[in-house]
Amino acid sequence: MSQELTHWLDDLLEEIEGIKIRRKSSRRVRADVPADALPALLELLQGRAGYIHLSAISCVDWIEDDEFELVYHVWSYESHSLVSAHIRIAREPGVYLSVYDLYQPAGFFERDIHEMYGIHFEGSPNMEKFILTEWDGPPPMRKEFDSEAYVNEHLNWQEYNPPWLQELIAEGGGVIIPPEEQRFSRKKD
Amino acid sequence: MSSIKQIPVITERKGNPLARVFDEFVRFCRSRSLFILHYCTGCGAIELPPAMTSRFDMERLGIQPMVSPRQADILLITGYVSIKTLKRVILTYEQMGSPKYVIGICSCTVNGGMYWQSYATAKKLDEYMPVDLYIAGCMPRPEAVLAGLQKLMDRIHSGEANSWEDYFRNYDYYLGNQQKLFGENWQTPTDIITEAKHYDLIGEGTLGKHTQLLEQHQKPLEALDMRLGHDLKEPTE
Amino acid sequence: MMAPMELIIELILMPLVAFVVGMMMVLMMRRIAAKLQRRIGPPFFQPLYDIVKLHSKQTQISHGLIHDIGIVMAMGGYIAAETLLPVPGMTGIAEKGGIITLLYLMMIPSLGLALGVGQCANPNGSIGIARALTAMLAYDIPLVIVIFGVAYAAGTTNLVDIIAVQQAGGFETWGAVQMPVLAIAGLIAMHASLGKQPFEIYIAPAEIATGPMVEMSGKYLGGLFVMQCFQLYTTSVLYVSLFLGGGTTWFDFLLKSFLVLAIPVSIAYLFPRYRTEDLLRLMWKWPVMLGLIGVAFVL
Amino acid sequence: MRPENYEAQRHPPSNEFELNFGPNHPGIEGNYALKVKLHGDVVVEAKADGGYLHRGFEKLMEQRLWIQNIALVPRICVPDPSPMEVCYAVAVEELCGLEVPQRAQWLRVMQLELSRIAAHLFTFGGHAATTGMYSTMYWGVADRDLILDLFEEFTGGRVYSIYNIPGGVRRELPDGFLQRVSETLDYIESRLPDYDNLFFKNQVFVKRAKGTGVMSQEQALAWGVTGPNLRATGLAFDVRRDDPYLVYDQLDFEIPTEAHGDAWSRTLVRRLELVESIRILRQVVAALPDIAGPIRAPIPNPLAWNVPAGEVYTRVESSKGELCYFVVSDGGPKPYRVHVRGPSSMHAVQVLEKMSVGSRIEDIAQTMFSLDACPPEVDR
Amino acid sequence: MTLTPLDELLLFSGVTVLVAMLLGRRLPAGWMVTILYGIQLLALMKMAPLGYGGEAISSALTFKVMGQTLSWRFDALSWYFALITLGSALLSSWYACGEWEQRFRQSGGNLWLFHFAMTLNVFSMLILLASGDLLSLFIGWELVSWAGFLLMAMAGGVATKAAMRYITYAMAGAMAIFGGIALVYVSAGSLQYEAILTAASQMSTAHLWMLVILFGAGFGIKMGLMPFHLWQAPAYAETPGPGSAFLGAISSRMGLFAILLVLVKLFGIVNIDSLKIPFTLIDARDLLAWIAVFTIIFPTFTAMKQNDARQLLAWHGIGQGGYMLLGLVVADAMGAAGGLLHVFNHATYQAALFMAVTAVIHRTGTADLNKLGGLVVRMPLTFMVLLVGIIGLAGLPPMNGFVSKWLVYRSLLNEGMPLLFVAAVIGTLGTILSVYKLIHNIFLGQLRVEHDKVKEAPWSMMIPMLILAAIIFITGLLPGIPLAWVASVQQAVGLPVPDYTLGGVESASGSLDMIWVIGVLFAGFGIGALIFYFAGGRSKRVHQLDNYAGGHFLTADVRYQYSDNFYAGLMHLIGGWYRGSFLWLEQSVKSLVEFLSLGMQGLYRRANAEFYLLSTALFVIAWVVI
Repeated sequence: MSQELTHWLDDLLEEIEGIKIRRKSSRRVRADVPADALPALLELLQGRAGYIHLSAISCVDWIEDDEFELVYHVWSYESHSLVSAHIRIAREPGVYLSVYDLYQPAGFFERDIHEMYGIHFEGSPNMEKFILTEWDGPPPMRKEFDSEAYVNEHLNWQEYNPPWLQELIAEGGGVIIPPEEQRFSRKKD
Repeated sequence: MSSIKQIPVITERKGNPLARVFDEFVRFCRSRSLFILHYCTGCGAIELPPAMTSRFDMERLGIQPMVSPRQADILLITGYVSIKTLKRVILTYEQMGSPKYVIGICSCTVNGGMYWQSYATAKKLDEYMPVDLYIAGCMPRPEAVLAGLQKLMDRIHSGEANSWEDYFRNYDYYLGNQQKLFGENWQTPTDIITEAKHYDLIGEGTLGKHTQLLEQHQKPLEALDMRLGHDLKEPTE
Repeated sequence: MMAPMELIIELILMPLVAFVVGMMMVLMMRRIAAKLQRRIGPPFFQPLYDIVKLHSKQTQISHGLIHDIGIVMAMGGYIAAETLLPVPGMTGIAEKGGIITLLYLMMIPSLGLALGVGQCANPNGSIGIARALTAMLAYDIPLVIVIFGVAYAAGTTNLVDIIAVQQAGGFETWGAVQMPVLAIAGLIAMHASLGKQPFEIYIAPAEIATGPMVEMSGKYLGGLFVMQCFQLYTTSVLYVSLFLGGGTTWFDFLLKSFLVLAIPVSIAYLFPRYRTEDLLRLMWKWPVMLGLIGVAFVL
Repeated sequence: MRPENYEAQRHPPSNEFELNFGPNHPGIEGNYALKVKLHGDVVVEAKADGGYLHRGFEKLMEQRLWIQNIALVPRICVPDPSPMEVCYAVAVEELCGLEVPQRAQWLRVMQLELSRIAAHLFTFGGHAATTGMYSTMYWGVADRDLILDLFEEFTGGRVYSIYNIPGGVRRELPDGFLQRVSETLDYIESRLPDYDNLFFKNQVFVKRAKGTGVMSQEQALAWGVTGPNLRATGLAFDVRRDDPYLVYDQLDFEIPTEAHGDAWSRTLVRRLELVESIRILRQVVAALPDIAGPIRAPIPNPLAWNVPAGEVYTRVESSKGELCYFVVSDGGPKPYRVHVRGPSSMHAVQVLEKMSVGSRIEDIAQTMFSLDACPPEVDR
Repeated sequence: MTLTPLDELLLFSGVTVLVAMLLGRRLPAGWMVTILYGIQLLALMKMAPLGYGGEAISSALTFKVMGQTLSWRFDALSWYFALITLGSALLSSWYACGEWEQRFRQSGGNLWLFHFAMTLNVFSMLILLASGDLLSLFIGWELVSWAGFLLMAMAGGVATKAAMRYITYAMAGAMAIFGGIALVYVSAGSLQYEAILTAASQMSTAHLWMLVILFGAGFGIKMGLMPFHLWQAPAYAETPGPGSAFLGAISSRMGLFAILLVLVKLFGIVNIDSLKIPFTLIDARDLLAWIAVFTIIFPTFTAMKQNDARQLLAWHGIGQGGYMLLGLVVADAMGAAGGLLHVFNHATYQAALFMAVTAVIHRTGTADLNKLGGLVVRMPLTFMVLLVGIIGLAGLPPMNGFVSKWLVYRSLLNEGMPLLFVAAVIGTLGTILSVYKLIHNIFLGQLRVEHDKVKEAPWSMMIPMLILAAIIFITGLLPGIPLAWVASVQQAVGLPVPDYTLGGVESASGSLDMIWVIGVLFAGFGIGALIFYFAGGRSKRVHQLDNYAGGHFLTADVRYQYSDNFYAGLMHLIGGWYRGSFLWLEQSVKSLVEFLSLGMQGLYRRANAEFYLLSTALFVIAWVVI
């Protein structure tokens, strides 16, 4: 059944120009679309093919190409298949359209991507910060943000060997485990 | 009955045997009745319900969970503290009533644990507040938690668990670390310096350049005292 | 008229006894909970440890004078109420007040607590107090019906006389035997007045973060713990005095009190809490109906 | 940073007031907050506030080796960590084209279903505690501990088992373990009537839970609700059956549904799923002795393992709903991008906000716990 | 002609009216009037033996109109009510002097009218209380109604509307009374009390029924009894501060006085008891008792819903009237004593409560319970007065309200009336709920930022409030003082007298000794304080924003005060009943009464207050003469 439906899907998708379809498995379809064609694609998928569940919106930062890749994963409860629609947008200024009108879950994902990558979604109901409300650095998930350097600058974590740990080690406890026990825990006899 | 308040936790005077017995009794009671704050700061909190409930039953040691920081004695930092949480943890810690004890559960509180690279979590808990006891592990088993709590009980009984005094005595150090992380105009509603004076716990490290910085920014929240108001200006209407 | 010295000793002893017995009742309650929940439960002196520890806290956070006075009123109201509650060998000033006065004195702690919590300026506390007063409206109506019935049957509001009437003919003249319907209504009302599940609407940690207790620290919370001891004692002893013939000896008095208290406490740990309006509906329906039927038998 | 404002001129003229639910609040699951505006006791506005558990997992995973991340992923959802490992391992295997041995797949199913039982028992306890019935919590958590004991023996870890590696599982079963699994299952099954009497059939609880936090099927679909919460609105959808992974297509189980979409239905669906999980586990216990073979496929040196470039989207049914991993590799030793889509990222934010408005203050906690929202999944 | 003490009293009262009328525009008029009230009170004290069983004192002045002798006299009953009237007038007037007066003038109030209306009210009430026959009673009654109208209407706007409503009701009541008087005249041939007393025992049942209904309705309207209670709360609440304290304390009790005089004293409660309603088990006395009980419950629960402090108190004023009537109707020694004692107690705490609320309005400019909060730190003495007042109002020990309510309960218990008893208790519990809302929303909780600079009420307002608070407490501690007066009132109207002591009542079936109860209560507080202050450490005060909020930081610009829909849980159950039964009742009674009096209302709608005064005088004289 699902085979038939997805072939029908292939026909359907041909209606959109510039789309590239790759069938990865019986239940996974990858579609590469131009950025401006995505809303039309999603509308089509939702309205005519039953892809009513937006599973996730993922963002990938291709810093070398100076592009963001946005991936919309939509699932159909009828044909039991998942279409991942990939688009690429320019890293600067990093603005794209919201699909909240079509899929309400997009509200959360767009908000999340906004604070993690700094992409602004036009028309999204809530672009306030959610997780990083008290963070004033750059969007942390961008590739140029070096987490380790940030930590080295702001926080102390190295060379932590407090007296109580030394005592514990002196007593024979703590982190020192004989090498033969390091790989697997005790065997049952 | 003489006032308990007047008797410090660790007393050097051996004069009045009755007072010594009484003092001992109070310390004993403190060690046998511990209220844990019900605040799941991190993933280690998942091992607290087993420790509380039927299998390990914390209540047989006189330990029970409490809801608000005012009621609690122990602040369990169960794992990593993200910076956003750390602010709340410090607020909560300052709202708790002394003597208060902090237990750092899980490795993350010791040195950041497996999140050592993370931009979002604080690494060394004892830079921001005095910690009485660490229970290392990822995550420590309920038995370990209970063993740690028993160790704390012993320390309370013997009078060693007085790190809360350290927060007042070395406030400048803790505040400095907090300011480094949260920015220069960081403040909480609690006025620690006045409180330190209240307990007579002003130490050499209480005041310093960080507290000076605080005083520049702070709008101290003084308690609304009851007054007849004759020294005030005309009411605004 | 007894000698004044003797009276003063009684007045001091009665709250003291109430406090000690109340602590044991708290212990019993926690032990019953532990048994139902398949665990061991707290040690014997745990209530004492808690109270001493709370009073010995270094920080006592106050939101103002009324916060202090509220706790004093809460404790003091119960201390006063204990002297109106006769125990074997001691009647205190029970004859000077009677049961209506006792009932009203038992509202003083609620009012005190309400004032104290009010000044904390915590919305959780205010909601808790609003709910506690609503609960009082719910359970006091059946309670006064029951008390009306008992007092009318005994022909007096004097608790000493009510107990004497019941003790006159042994087991058969007990209130519970003479007025079984009223006794059942009274038990339900008593359960609700303890504020345990399913009637625990005003503590409700998951909803309003322990409501009235939310800003209580140190001796303030300690005062509430003391108040709880008194509350358990007062409620169960009042029930024993009204329906189970009081006590002739300390042994049977305490036995009855603990047994009576064990009933609601055992039920409590098997139920979640009601919503406020469900509590009201329940209390205004069943115990009130039973109480009125019981009163009709008495009249 | 001065966190908040301590000076103001006037108060707003509105009669509404604000109440903070959490992060330090027993009515909230984990370290999470809900800021509600109330009129009387009715919520007029609810605003979820997350990020208290944010550790930057997705960033951390980009900085670590493929194999190292196995230790990191279970920490994303604390009450139900096993699906996280499996989902990640499956994703890496798909990227590499690794064929996982049959025995390893069956072992993974066992791990997943044990974890599901543990998570559901925990949820019942939490849900009961929000309504004030602590006995269920005490029992549920204690019985969950028996499963944690099994985990400890089985994988070496009580909570975080870190049992999977790409290509298979880490350890063979201990001797007589299946016997002990059966015994534990028997015990839990024998306890179910007690739970029913204490909790699921308790009239006071039923009164509280029925009609609380209602959502219709249309709303659930529009809001992106998944898992037991979706099944409680009457739609029989389960990733295990409809988008099968591992060996779930060889197992016989049913998908329980309920019609009303309220807290009561959601709890009941979990209760019925518990039975189904036990049924699956019995099949696994019966089948495992006959399935011989290795427990993991050979993989290259994990410290110098370049996974082929590509991207993959894997889905697993966790106890809370649909859990997905989007993994992108650029052919290097570390993942280029991992996106974790936890089921709670829907339930705890938008759905909770929408369902809270118009409900009453006593139902907020119950709504959250009946949705079984897991904040660390949201915050990552 | 020699002046009797009664004449002196009435003379002084008349002089007060004149002084207020002539000098009322000057600023010290308030103080002068206050002093004159004091003199009147002294004159009343000259008749103090009345309060302890002395002989009645008549006025030297008598008229003869159409063969009827108009005479005035004072007995224990009149003296008791006059004491309350003058006491509350004195304190209210004192309260009005000073800052309140200045503020009142600045905000455009007519101070002359206020003083004049107050003095006129007092004078007319004294005339009413002194009435020696039914005709003089009626004249007094009309005077009181119109004087009250003047005071209520003076604030203008909403107040005028409320007052119009009041006068509509009052005129309807006056007609009923007039009809009753006519009926009495027909059967007894005279309007003298002695003649009626003898005639009453021979009246037929139908006749008696008629009289009970006419007089009951007429006086009940003034008292705000159940179906006729709707005018009272808005009318009293809108009266300017001290005026509402005075009206709330005593005005509607004139209805009770008349009921006592006519129904209890003249017709006799035994006669009323014999009036059976056919086919039911209740008689007229039960009917009155049930009216009393509904008067307790419905207004009390309406009060709980109010969001304006003055409205809340005014509704309670109606509800508390029910206790008085209930006690009187039970009519055994304890019940009657309780009812009568409650008149005194109610006057004290109601005046104190209105004054405290007025002080809050004076300082903050609002009585809206949703716009206040946390004022205890800024107005602690006012808080204390309000606290004492609400404990009295709720009827909890150690304040005086407890004693009178205890007596009422006790009598219901003795008589075996469980339903009435339970209903009375429901009223008390409702009162506790609603007064906690009052004190919480004004004084407790979060202090609004705009009220940070608020000061305590000025001493000119504070002292009368403190005096009242002291009276509330002392009469709670030593209820024997007012019980002595009450006992002589009971003797005067022919009711049994309880066995009272200084500290309470003695009875074989359970007695009350407030000295012991309060002693023990305060000893308990003392021990509690001892434990609290000495066993625990020193407290540390914290700011309100240093508060538990689930670990959040609180901010000053957000409202955290839970005030609106305070008993939301309760309202989920009974909220629908309000919309259902309460409103239905209100609407139906209102439409009935207002339809009947539509024409009358239309007559007075466009005139001003002075015109009313003039026309009232003319109207009354014309009515009496014709």
